[in-house]
Amino acid sequence: MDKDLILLFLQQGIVSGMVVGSVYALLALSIVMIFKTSEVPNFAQGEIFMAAGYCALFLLVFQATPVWLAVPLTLVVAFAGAALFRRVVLTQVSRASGSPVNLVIATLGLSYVLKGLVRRTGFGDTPRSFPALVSTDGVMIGQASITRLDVAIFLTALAVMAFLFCLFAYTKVGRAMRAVGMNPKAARLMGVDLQRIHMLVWGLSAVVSAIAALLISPKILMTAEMGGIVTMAFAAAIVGGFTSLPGAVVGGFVIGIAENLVGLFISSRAIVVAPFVAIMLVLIVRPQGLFGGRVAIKKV
Amino acid sequence: MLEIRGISASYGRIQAIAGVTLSVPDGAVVALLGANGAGKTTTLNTISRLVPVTAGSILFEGRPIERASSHAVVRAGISQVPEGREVFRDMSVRENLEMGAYGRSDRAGIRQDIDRAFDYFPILKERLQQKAGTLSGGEQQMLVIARALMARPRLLLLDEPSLGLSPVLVEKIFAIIRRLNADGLGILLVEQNASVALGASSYAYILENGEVAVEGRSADLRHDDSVRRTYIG
Amino acid sequence: MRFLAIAVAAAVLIALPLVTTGYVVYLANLLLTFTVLCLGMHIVIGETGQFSLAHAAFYGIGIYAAGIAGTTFGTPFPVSILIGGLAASAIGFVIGMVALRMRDIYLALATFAFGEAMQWVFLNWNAVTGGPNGLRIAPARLFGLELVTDKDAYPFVVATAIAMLVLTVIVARARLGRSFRAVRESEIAAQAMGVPVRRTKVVAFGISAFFAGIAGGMFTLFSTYIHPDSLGFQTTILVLTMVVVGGLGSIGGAVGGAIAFGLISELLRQAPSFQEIAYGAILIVFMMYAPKGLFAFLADRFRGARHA
Amino acid sequence: QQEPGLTPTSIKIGMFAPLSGANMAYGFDVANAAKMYYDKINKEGGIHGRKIEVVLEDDRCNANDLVAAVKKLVEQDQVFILNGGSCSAAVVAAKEYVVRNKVPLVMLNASGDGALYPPTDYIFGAFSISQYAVGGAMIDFAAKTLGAKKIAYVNHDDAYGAWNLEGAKADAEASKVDLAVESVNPTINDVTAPFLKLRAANPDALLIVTYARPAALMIKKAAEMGFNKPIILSVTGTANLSQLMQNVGGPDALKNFYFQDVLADLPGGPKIKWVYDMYKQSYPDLAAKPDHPQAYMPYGIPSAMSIVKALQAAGPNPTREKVLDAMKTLNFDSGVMAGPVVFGPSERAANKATIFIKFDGTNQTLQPGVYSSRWKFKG
Amino acid sequence: MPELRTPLLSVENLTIAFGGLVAVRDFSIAVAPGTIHALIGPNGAGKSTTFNCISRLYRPNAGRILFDGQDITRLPSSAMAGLGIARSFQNLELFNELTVYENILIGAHCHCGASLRDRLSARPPHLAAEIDRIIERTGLGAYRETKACNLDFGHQKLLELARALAIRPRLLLLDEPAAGLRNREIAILDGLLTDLARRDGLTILLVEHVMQLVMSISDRVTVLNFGTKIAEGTPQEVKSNPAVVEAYLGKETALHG
Ligand SMILES: Nc1ncnc2c1ncn2[C@@H]1O[C@H](COP(=O)(O)OP(=O)(O)OP(=O)(O)O)[C@@H](O)[C@H]1O
Ligand SMILES: Nc1ncnc2c1ncn2[C@@H]1O[C@H](COP(=O)(O)OP(=O)(O)OP(=O)(O)O)[C@@H](O)[C@H]1O
Ligand SMILES: [Mg+2]
Ligand SMILES: [Mg+2]
Repeated sequence: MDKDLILLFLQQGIVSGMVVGSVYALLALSIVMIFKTSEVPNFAQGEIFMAAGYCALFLLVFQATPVWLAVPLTLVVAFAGAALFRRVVLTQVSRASGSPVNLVIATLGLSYVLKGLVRRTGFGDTPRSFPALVSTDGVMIGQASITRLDVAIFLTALAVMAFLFCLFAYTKVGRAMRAVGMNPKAARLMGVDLQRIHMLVWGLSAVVSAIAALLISPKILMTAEMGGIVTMAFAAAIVGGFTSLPGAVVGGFVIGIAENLVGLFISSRAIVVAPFVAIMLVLIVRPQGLFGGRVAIKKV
Repeated sequence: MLEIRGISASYGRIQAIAGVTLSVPDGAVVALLGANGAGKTTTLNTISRLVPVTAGSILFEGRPIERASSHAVVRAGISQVPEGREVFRDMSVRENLEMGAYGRSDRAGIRQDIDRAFDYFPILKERLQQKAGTLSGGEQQMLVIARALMARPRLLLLDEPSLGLSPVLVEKIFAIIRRLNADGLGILLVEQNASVALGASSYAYILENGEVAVEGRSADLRHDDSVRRTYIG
Repeated sequence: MRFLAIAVAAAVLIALPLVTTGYVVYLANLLLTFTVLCLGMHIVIGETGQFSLAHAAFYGIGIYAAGIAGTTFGTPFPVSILIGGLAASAIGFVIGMVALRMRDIYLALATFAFGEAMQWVFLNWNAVTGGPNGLRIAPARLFGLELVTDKDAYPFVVATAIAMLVLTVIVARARLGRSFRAVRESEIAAQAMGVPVRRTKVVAFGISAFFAGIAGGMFTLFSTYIHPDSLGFQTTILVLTMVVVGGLGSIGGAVGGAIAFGLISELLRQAPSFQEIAYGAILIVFMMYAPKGLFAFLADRFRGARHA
Repeated sequence: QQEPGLTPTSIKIGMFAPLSGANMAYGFDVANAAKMYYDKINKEGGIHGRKIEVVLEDDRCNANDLVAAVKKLVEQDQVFILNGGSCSAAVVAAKEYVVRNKVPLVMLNASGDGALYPPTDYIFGAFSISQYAVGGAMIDFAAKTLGAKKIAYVNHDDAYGAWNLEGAKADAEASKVDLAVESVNPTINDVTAPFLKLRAANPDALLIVTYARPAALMIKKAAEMGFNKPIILSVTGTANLSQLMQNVGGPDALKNFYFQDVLADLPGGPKIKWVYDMYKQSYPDLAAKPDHPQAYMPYGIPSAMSIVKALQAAGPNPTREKVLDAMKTLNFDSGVMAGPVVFGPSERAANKATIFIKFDGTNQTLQPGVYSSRWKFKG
Repeated sequence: MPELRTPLLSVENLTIAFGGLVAVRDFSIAVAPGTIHALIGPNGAGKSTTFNCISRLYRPNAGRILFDGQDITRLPSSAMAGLGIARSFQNLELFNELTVYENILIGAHCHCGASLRDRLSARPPHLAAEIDRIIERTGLGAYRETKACNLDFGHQKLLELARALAIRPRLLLLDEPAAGLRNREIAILDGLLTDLARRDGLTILLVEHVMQLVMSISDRVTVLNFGTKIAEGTPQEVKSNPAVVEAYLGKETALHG
């Protein structure tokens, strides 16, 4: 391989990797949010993302709803649906057992239900996309070419991350969200309305996923199976330490770039396995993930 | 200000308290004593609505709260210092205190109350940015008490506040209790050290196997030999 | 009560091949295989409180190892099964030693990554696994005996499953099982009681991989073909679901979950259009109203009925 | 000895296909098509006075479930013949079982090459097309019609991909063209890497032999990166052309674009209209749903036709052996597929013929000629 | 004279810091065999941290820990039980979902016998009598089959002690065993600890804020403040040490406690 080609590959691989990584990052942010407040890895996040996408698709393409209405409507539906699930189902699950595994299995149940529902509509068979919300004209970054939409995706991921970071670190609600995750009993004694916080977290997380779905349907196309991308989001979250919001975004980039560089310099066949090798490497070197705090010995 | 009438509560099949009736008059310190496992903590937790009541009623300032949610109870003005040092482990001392003021939005007042907490427990000021989970046992206990006060409650439920504190600090805690009480705060005090508790309170209840076995003015109980022998030991 | 249950189970197991078709026996073989997978999962999650999301990978290692041993080298099947179990547990120990430096969620996710990576290896190591073309497995052999049909394999599948069940009970009751539970409940206290926490976790992980490998070996008794598609995360999740639905933390739950859920899944094939929704709904309802698992739920009802 | 599944008035056919879950699109309507064809035969009086009775099972495209379905059909329902399988890797899992039990298995639309080569007496398939032929025909077309000397080839990293690549390699060798191959996973999200590598090989044409989603991503990426050589898409990715146009971001991306097909006519063309009409009539509810009939629906017809023809040929007292003998000599034009169904003493793959169509986003232009592969099974 | 015998445990010049905070500084203590040695001091003085260093949960920055003459500073935490060092935890570290009996049985982890039968048995018969005795001594008889998490706080503290006893320790490190107990239970604990030291020859290092217990049973008391030793001696000596009264006891306790 000559030098120019390597240079081109590197540039394009990294730039495109960051864009796809942004998608992973957005989903990873949704996952990390929920995990921080309830120690539950939400297995339905991918399907929430998928269902939100189909909701928008239905409004935009099949009902010809104008964009300015369809987008907020989708976000509202996502918020309400997720909050309702948290309120109705998970409240009962945690009241009944309290074991996080049970909550995880319940989210798994949700993922099947959502997939089944979307398939019942009959829209799920063909890969689809709706018109890009941002123009797809090309932009050059060095020798790498991407589209305006790609830039928008990238910036959105950063903005969402910044928003969530500030929310968690600097606001009262955000502090309550963390408190609920750390010690729900004490949080109740402080007067925190657990239900509301949980619903808010789930709702917000669904909104973030919905934004991701709106932005990237032209990028990865929608199918009833698109929720499978959540695996990459989990990978991103792990690499980033699983509780860190900036970690999730950086993790997304790492995974996206790793996929491309492995594809370019090793083999296209190895693209699928790259994220998992990345996870293993990161965890072996830094068992708590890139941004996870030091695994402190519990003080007794 | 607090009226509890015949409440019962159970954990699954185990009945922890059965028909407990007690009251905390306005601005009084009332002690709740009893052996280990008598149901003292459970009683406090029914008031804070962490444990559901199966029978009976709880009135706070005349309003029934036995069906309210736990956050509504806190809003209504009842704070609890739970047993077992329930701090937010990964939050700093400051954040823990701020969580105590969750229901409030008067920034100036909160800042003032944080300063007051440091007044009570200067060590907390030195540990301000330390994660609460790494504090020493006694430091955590101080933090939990200070945190409960951050809500500016009208009624404070104290579950063994002196537990794990050095003798000097125990003295100080009771001094603080007296001071708070003098400012009009009602206090329901659960305490193992019966003589101290009776000394600090005006009225006391003694629980046995989930029921009120004895009640009376603290001063009387303190000098009642049979009570001493049977319940205080 | 317990004696009755065992008697009924024994009667069903014996009667099954006599009164039903090979199809039912095939299902029974498959369910028993999954039962052993569930027992392995139970040891690591239920007893030790550690997550392992690489179960399908160890199962796969067991299948390929046993399958290749039997098919290419013609080893008698008890040996092949053992090879499957040992191969899986050897890799399990190694992975355990690396992964168990991490805690809870990280461990779960690291094993998840390993599982995915393993599936990729199965798919791409053409020379050994046949890659995407899958691997043909010759009928299991023992001296003159050749297991061709499901009914041929059935007694041996049952025997292996029972052996593994007994092994689980022994491990759980023994000192080792106690140290697993101690680690689950409090690592710090376990350490103070003299339980070497890290080694205990590695052992639990290795044993659980061994079970998965044995399950893989069982699979080769009645199956003729394996494809990497069956060895993905879905399978791990299925096993996890079985264990939780049956009742996390109890051996009966692990066994019952495997059987109940295997049957539900097979019955759902008859209602294809609502299958996913029904499947998801069952999971949700179970978690909402029978969180301690099917068996605790039934036992409660039973007790309630007697009291009433 | 009584043949299973046979009464004086009926004959039982066991069908299985993915009726649920992720892979439903590959088989649900294909099974429906076969069923409606059997219904038609029944309405016309059945076969030698016997009505066809269909038992349908969901195989979930998963090896364990498929084997369970097959065993149920054979042992519990006692069917006479099996007609099922839409997913190649899963259907291969049933191979040993049906051969050992001597049950005829006529696949639905699975290419199933893994079960067809080496040939057995009992298994017939590739009614849509053999994957070996898919890959070979693509190369044949690119080399002959477009004069490509260096060809970029994207396929899947699964069994499908392995088979079509083998066919492609055979034809590349025969036509003396260079191949640059990238194998990707069907779940790929970013095709930048394989695309850049293929472009770097400076090919004369880009051949995409994947499902619809990776294919659309690839075509889109090519347009974004200003790639202007011909792009040819295999039949595996052509399920919905108007959607494809939207997915690649509009007609601009299709300036130099061809796709492969295995039907006898352009999609929606007059030759195969009857299939779609029949579907509408048989399943009015389904037909009203979006995306129905699913793209592969017509592939169910030739497989059902073959079974009916073989049963007719086996005479009024059919046995499995007689039907199998008849299957082996089938040679007829279904009118649905590009090529005839031809089996032979050692030939179990029904269809190997493909056509190519130029598509600019709205217009489809049939390219002259029928293409196949020069790949041969070497025992 | 306990001082003359070689100490069972001696901590030499222990120092440990967390970030900038030096929790324990150059601290030494020698615990004579068969004695009850109390370690007291204000909250945050570094008592639990010292315990954590001895039981090897924390790695000290400097200093040595000798047990029975052997340097244990670098041994793993799980080796302590085998040596005969048991501890309890101030904030409770029970095996919550297990019963009282099982909790204690795990305490006996190192004594599960060599025979296969003993190792495989759910309730090893050779331990039964010993465990029964521990349960009886700690007053947990009514709760044998109760899950630890369902006990009230006081009984949980007792279970901590019972479990530690099952290790058959030579050295018992108790972190606030009396916290949460009533006077009556404290009196029982008083008797039990004295008994263990006097009759069974156990060595006990005790961290406790309940002075009534400390002063009545300790042979020796060491006082820690801000991580350094400020006094050591008999209970009487310590009680009248003005520095201790100032920093820790307070006037009232010094007078009445
Ligand atoms: N979570 C629980 N599950 C089951 N039983 C419980 C639970 N919590 C407490 N109990 C039981 O309820 C009874 C009352 O317990 P409670 O904690 O109220 O006692 P207490 O008076 O506070 O005792 P202590 O002074 O030791 O803290 C005890 O018998 C205890 O075993
Ligand atoms: N892991 C840690 N990280 C940071 N600081 C720590 C850590 N562990 C202990 N400390 C600090 O070290 C000091 C000593 O703590 P330690 O727990 O030893 O006190 P203690 O003497 O046991 O007090 P108490 O009687 O209140 O339990 C405390 O100020 C505490 O905040
Ligand atoms: Mg209590
Ligand atoms: Mg301490």
